[in-house]
Amino acid sequence: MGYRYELRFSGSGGQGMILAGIIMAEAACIYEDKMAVQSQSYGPESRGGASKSEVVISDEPIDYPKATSIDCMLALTQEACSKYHKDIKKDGILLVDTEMVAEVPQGDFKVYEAPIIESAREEFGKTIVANIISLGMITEFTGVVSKEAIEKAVLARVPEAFKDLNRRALHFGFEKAKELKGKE
Amino acid sequence: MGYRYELRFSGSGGQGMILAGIIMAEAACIYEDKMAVQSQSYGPESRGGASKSEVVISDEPIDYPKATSIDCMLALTQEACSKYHKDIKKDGILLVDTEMVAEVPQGDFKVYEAPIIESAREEFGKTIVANIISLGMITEFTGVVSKEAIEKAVLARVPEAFKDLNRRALHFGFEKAKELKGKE
Amino acid sequence: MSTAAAVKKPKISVPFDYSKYLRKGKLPHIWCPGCGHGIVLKSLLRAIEKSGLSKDDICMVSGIGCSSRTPGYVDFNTLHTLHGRALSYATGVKLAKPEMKVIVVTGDGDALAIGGNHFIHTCRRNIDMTILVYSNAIYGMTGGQFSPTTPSGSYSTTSRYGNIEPVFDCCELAKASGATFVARGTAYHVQELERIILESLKHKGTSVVEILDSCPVYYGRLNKMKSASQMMELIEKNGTVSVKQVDKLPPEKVQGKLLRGILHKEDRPEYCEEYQKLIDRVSGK
Amino acid sequence: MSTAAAVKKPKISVPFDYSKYLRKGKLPHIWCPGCGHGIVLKSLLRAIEKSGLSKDDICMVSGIGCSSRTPGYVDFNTLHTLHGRALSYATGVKLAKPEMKVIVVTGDGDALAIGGNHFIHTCRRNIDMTILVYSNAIYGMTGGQFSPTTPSGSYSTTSRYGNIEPVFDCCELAKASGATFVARGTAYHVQELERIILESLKHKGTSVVEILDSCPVYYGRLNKMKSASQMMELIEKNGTVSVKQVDKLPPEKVQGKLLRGILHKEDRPEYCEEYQKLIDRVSGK
Amino acid sequence: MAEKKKLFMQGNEACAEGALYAGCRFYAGYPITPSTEIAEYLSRTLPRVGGKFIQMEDEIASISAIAGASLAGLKSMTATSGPGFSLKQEGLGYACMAEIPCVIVDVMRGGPSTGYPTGPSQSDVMQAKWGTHGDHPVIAVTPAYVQEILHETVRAFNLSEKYRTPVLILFDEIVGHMREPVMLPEEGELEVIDREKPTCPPEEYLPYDAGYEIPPLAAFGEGYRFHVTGLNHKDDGFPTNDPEMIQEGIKRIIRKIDNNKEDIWKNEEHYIDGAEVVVFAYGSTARSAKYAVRELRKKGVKAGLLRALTLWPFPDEALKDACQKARAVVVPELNLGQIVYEVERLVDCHVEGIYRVDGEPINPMQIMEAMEKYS
Amino acid sequence: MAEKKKLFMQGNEACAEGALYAGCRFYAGYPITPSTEIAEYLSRTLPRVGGKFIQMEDEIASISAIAGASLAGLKSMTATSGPGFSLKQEGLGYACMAEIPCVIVDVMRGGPSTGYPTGPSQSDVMQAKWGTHGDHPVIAVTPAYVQEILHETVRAFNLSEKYRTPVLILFDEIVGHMREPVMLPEEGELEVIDREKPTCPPEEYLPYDAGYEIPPLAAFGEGYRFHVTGLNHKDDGFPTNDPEMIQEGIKRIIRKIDNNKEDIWKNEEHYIDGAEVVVFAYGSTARSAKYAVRELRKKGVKAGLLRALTLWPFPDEALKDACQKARAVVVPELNLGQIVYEVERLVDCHVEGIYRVDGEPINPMQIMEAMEKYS
Amino acid sequence: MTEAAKKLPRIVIQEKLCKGCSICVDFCPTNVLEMRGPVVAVKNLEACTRCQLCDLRCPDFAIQVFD
Amino acid sequence: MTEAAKKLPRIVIQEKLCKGCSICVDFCPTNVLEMRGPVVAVKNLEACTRCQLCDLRCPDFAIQVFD
Ligand SMILES: Cc1ncc(C[n+]2csc(CCOP(=O)(O)OP(=O)(O)O)c2C)c(N)n1
Ligand SMILES: Cc1ncc(C[n+]2csc(CCOP(=O)(O)OP(=O)(O)O)c2C)c(N)n1
Ligand code: SF4
Ligand code: SF4
Ligand code: SF4
Ligand code: SF4
Ligand code: SF4
Ligand code: SF4
Ligand SMILES: [Mg+2]
Ligand SMILES: [Mg+2]
Repeated sequence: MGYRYELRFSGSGGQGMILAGIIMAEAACIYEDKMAVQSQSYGPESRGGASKSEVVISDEPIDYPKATSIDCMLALTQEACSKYHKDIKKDGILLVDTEMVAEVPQGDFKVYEAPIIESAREEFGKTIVANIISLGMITEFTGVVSKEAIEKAVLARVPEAFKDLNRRALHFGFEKAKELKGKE
Repeated sequence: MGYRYELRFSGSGGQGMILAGIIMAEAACIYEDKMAVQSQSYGPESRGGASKSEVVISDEPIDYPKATSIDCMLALTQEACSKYHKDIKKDGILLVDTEMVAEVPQGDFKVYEAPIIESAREEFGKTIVANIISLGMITEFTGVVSKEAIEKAVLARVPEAFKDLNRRALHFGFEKAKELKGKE
Repeated sequence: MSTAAAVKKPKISVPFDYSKYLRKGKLPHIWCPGCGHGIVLKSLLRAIEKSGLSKDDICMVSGIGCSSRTPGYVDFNTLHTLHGRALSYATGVKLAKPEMKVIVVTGDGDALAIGGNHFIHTCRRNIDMTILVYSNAIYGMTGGQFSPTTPSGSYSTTSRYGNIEPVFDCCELAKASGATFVARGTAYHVQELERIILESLKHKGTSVVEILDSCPVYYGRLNKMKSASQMMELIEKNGTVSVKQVDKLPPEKVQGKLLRGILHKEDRPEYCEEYQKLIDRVSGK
Repeated sequence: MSTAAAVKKPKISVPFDYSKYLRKGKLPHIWCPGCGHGIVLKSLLRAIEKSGLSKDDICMVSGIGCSSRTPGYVDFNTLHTLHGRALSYATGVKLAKPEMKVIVVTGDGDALAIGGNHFIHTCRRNIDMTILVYSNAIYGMTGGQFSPTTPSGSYSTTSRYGNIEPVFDCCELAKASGATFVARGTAYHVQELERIILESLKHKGTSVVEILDSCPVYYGRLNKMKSASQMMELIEKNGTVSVKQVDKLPPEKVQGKLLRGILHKEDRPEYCEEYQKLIDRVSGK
Repeated sequence: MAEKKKLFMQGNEACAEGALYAGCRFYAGYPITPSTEIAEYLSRTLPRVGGKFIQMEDEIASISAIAGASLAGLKSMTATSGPGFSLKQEGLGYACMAEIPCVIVDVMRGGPSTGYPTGPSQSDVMQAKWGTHGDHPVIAVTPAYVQEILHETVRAFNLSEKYRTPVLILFDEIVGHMREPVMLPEEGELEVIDREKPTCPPEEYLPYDAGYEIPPLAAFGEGYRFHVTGLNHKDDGFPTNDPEMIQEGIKRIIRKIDNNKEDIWKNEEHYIDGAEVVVFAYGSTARSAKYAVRELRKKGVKAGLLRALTLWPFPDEALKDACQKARAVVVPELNLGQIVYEVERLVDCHVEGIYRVDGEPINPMQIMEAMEKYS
Repeated sequence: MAEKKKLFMQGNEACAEGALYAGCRFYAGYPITPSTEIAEYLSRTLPRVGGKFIQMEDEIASISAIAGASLAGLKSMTATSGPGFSLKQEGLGYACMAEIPCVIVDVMRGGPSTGYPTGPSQSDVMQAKWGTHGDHPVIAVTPAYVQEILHETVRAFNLSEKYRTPVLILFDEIVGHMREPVMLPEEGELEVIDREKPTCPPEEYLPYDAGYEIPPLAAFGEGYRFHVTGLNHKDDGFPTNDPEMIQEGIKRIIRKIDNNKEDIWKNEEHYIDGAEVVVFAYGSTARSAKYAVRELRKKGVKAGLLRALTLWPFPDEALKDACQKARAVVVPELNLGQIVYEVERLVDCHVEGIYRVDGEPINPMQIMEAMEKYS
Repeated sequence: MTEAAKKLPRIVIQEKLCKGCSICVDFCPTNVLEMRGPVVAVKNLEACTRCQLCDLRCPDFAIQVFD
Repeated sequence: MTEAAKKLPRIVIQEKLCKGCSICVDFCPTNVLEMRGPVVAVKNLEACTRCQLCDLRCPDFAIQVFD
């Protein structure tokens, strides 16, 4: 029997959570030979409010597409974090933004805190790359896809002019995650 | 058990067949204490074409409202006559307009021919009273309602200015029918 | 009721042969005695003959109503659709086969009541088609209810005390919506109508022709018109004035009358042509 | 981006207290950063205050769309209906309770696309209500498809190659349909807008106010507008000219611009009043 | 309406009279055969009693207008036929969701599409239940006699007001255009129910208060400034994304009908006790069935009729009861088999449908023949 | 479309790709969540292949336009969601009656009314069958996977062209917005069926020739000047009042589907042989069911799944077969019980529905729990 | 007048199509036609100017005037 | 200027409501405001003319200027 790996990217509309999910899934199913499904859910407003994007990765066809027992979750806002962390499984990973998530939930899972949005702003001058930094960190933490695959997936999804920026953001994520893991 | 008397008034749209049916039914159920149902059928054009109006009279509540075994039928056009005479029952009555119905169907029923429309035109200057003349004749032939009842019903349905004309037409019908019966 | 206009030198010496355009065995049509719809149809067929259009290239589309029964009688590609939706079906036909001439025949109820939205949007897009609105100020088919063109004060089976609703000016509405050819004719002025329809057929873009005709059976009877001819005389003849004459007439002769003739004509890009340009651009043709 | 108009002597010295008209606990509203709908709402509330209307007597009706979410925030009798149908619901409310002031808030898509038929017929009847069309040239709620007011050539999620459709002039359409008060304002000219809305509320009959505002998130982004303010500047400020000034300006300054202000006003019998007369007449009152 | 009077009336006219009796004071509609006489009648009579009649630009506008008028406090109605009924589906769902009392008449004609406008049919009965998207409650009454149309129209208004939901009246062209004697009921003779209005102070008013089975409904303009939406909403009427509230809201509007089936159902039974062959019928077809059953009984056949006057919610219990001893149940319909699906689902005995879509009525002979097979 | 390529696509996009593959060259629509991406995708891609995309003023205009375009010879499609689907009902009936091939997609969202626009649902499945007035044929396909949406869209076009009737594609928001890897089929890889055109001389052409099961359909503008109407018509397309012709005409359009069920049906079975508890599912819910059945089998429960890819005509035979040995059949639906009625009608074993209308998917646990009760 | 010698026009009425609306009668400029019972008939052929107006305005394709 | 002595206006910003659209900043005639991170802030209160335009154009009911 195969494995089933579940990721959830959460934040607020406009933070690129859906794109993050798509890139992760593409890394798995286009640039590696895995199966992947990405799904999402958002309020009728489609603006603001908590938004989430889920990716299930497996080596077998995936039937149930939603995350119920999450291996790794990202939360870029407090609201999203509080609303969505409950499904993280035992020994799963929760990655939160230090700046945005003040109340970090406790549980049977590992928590990493990092100033993702701040880094995006300070290091790259664009808060929007927070999602790419996150992808780098998650790849490093989980190894669910290879770094080559995620890099290809990122580059395939961003316009020419922003390729370099995003590559750097991704690698920045790899490094940050290594640091954090190192600290343990 | 009660009786069931079925009448069918047929002609073309505009000849007042529906009104004739209504008046006959009202004579039975408003001016006498019978039960009556009037129904009709016409093409989607609602203009021209064969049109029919049916009346069922009984001393009991009437469930099936359509005529299937006709006691008395009027036909003011050839088309209507040919199309609708088939349901006349044995010993029923068929009254046709001499001018309009050239091919008079034969069957187990009694046929009366009368120049109804011509009389309407010649005697009353209005072809539209053909339906009232017919009502007079049918009342005389069938006795299904009293002459008093049919007269009241006719008068209640026509505007003040035409009351006299229609009363005359009705009585003309009574007389014509008597003549025809006499000839037998 | 003879008129000055009518005694003008006759233009036609042999009768027009309508049978070329009529489907065999369909006459008599369903329209009531004196109904204007038949008169309009004849003007249309004469205009088509003059236009030189081939029968195979014409698609006639209608909605539901007495007027909308027209397509059943004529030997074109014909489409009798849903009440109010003729223009949407026609839009599909035209976009799919832009080389076809699409003619929509519709009633005042069909085009302006239930179909009002498709009417204004078709005009806005300026998609090439000729829209003939048979405007008899009544819902004929359903037995005489008032329509958006029934004059205020008039009687109908749903305005027994006199209509309190104001009317649409179909031509103004067409123009404000974007139609690039807008005209009005009547079933009384049959030869003028033929000319107007011919012009509308030649126009590229959305052309709207409002045609005043009459429903003697409902509108006529309910409004105490003695005959079809009297209706035509009162409404179509006396109720209108030609745009060509309007400037020459004293105001009191124009007051309250509807204009006849071509009321608006402009050149604007036609929808199907614009779409073709788009295809050429993006398909790399 | 400071403007001459803006430095005029301030008219307001204490801020307006909107809370009187807002339902408690509903803010922040769902509109995106920089969305013009909130600006329009504020002008409307100030106009209502000036009108002296009581909250109980106002019924606000909307369809579906971002703009149509307005009723949820305001403390009136509020009715959020179906896409395009606001005016029909409003007609029912108004006829049932003619003493109420009915205000319809609707989007360009809601009023002019799917709701176009009800729009023209409401105008025709001249039923007393104020119709505010929040015209942002896009379907905001569904994520940026072009609408009947999206300029030709503009980009949207369904016109990625530039829109080939012509636009409606909402005000022309309203007028041709019969509206007796027609005006245009913008979310940039907030005080002028307040005055226009106030006038529209005072008018008896159908009043239509087209309000140019902006959807920075969809229309803005897809059409390379840098910010909400830039959009307002380009479209609402530079794209319009006041009717009061138009005669004084050289033609090149007017060319291609939309007129702001009250564009049409006339007195015609109002529907509910006419209906009441009918009742009085036939009920023997 | 003060004096009792026998009149000879069309079904459609009786429907209009019923509406007036029930207190309907707003009608919006768009003409369509064979329902138009209802509009025509009310266009004359409503203004006489201070009510409003408006001919809208289409059927969608019509159903929207009646919902608006109802929220402003007037009992409201619209009438149509197949094509118009299809167009009204979205508006019908809105009225269900927002719990707006109103009455919608569908005088059924031959379909599908434009079909046979002057021909009778019963082919919209499943559409009445499923025509709009989403799960929603449905009440539909199916009178068969002209006098009954009047009474059932009053009942339809009562149900609508009581359960705060749209109620459908379905009959076919035959009954709509048929004329029979009608006794106009005197004032007070028939029960007339008005919607419950809130008594709480406006600040406390919750238009969708889950504490009630059927929350009271204020009228616009009377001091209760509430909000109405077709989005899933909380008990205060404002939209919600909360899964539990969404589900509970939908379930409540369905439950309010489900829990009150006994009150909503209305059936007529003829010779049902111990019937060995049962005919289940509604509308004009049931008239033929009644005739048929009576004739069969004369012949000694143990035939019985269950006639539904409430078709939705479906009379499942009455049907099961009626079929207890039955070898077969015959279902005559002026369609190609619709309600027969419900019957098949519910009974164990043999089910035979009699269908007809040729514009002619199902006559008693057809029914008798079918029933005799199982006698 | 020449080269085989693996793409990561949304369900809605796959639907659009399927349409292009099937030869769809005309799309008319009006935006509505959660179907809009289909329109957006085709607005970009259709003109590139010479096809036409038009955004109409509403849903009614959209379904009308595709019927018009189809009669002029183009394969045509529209897409919508609940409220729009309700509006399209009249036009759908017209296409059934006039036998116009076209494809209508309904990406189901929470209802009734405006409901929950971004929430998934399966509550339009009965509407798909009964939504328009009058008796009419219905074909509806219900894909559950993104790749499958592509394939089923091609199949929908094929069925539509082959049977000269509108075909519905129903899936829900979950599948519509979900992304999965998709292999674009190469040219020739999937069967693509085009409608049969007449070969007879134009004078002899009968567009509704009863001599055929499915009469060939000429395109407007190609020399066959025929007539199309939504009225009951004769085989030459012209209206008729003849009872026999009316009835025969309606029966024929229903028969052409009924007689070809075997060809139209498509089901997927998992562990059905000898299953003691069966789950009958369609659409996204079937994905959970598949997961559940697999897990149950691991636990030794004799569970089986019957998944319908054609929901209408209803797979009655497959269902009866699947339930031969079953003690119970479980029917999970994102509604309050719709298809379960069909199941109850057809099977003798116990039927249990699992319903959910809160905007959340039915998860495998819910299904497993229900099924385990009968194991 | 020498015109008297001229050939008279031929007015063809299809009685099966004529619905008796009398439009042709009422608008004939020279009073050539009349209603006879339910259909139209020619009463004064000599007066006919061949103007074709009767044909042009007949809603029923029922009357034609040949030279 | 003697105006210097005058009382300064009070600009109240509800940060919870401000969505950072910067409309008030861009259209303030005297450049009183600026964006600070995701929300607006006052940078030059002295320049404020109390014209209220920031309030009037704020879509979010987030800024008010008191005398
Ligand atoms: C959806 C729908 N609503 C209503 C009708 C009924 N109906 C048929 S024709 C018609 C009005 C026809 O009026 P108009 O278009 O003016 O045509 P006319 O008969 O006057 O030529 C109506 C209301 C219908 N067929 N379909
Ligand atoms: C019948 C129906 N069709 C389509 C939709 C989807 N829809 C919701 S809002 C909207 C357009 C909104 O545009 P507009 O009215 O301009 O408002 P805005 O969001 O731009 O303020 C659409 C198409 C719907 N809800 N109902
Ligand atoms: S009802 Fe009126 S419009 Fe219809 S055919 Fe008769 S006269 Fe003409
Ligand atoms: S999507 Fe556009 S219209 Fe809607 S709230 Fe956002 S900015 Fe405003
Ligand atoms: S051709 Fe002219 S003159 Fe002769 S009958 Fe006809 S209308 Fe009269
Ligand atoms: S106009 Fe035509 S239909 Fe009318 S009377 Fe003359 S010939 Fe007959
Ligand atoms: S009140 Fe005027 S000057 Fe002061 S901050 Fe606001 S916009 Fe600037
Ligand atoms: S205008 Fe309002 S929402 Fe925008 S930045 Fe200023 S205070 Fe914030
Ligand atoms: Mg008309
Ligand atoms: Mg908009």
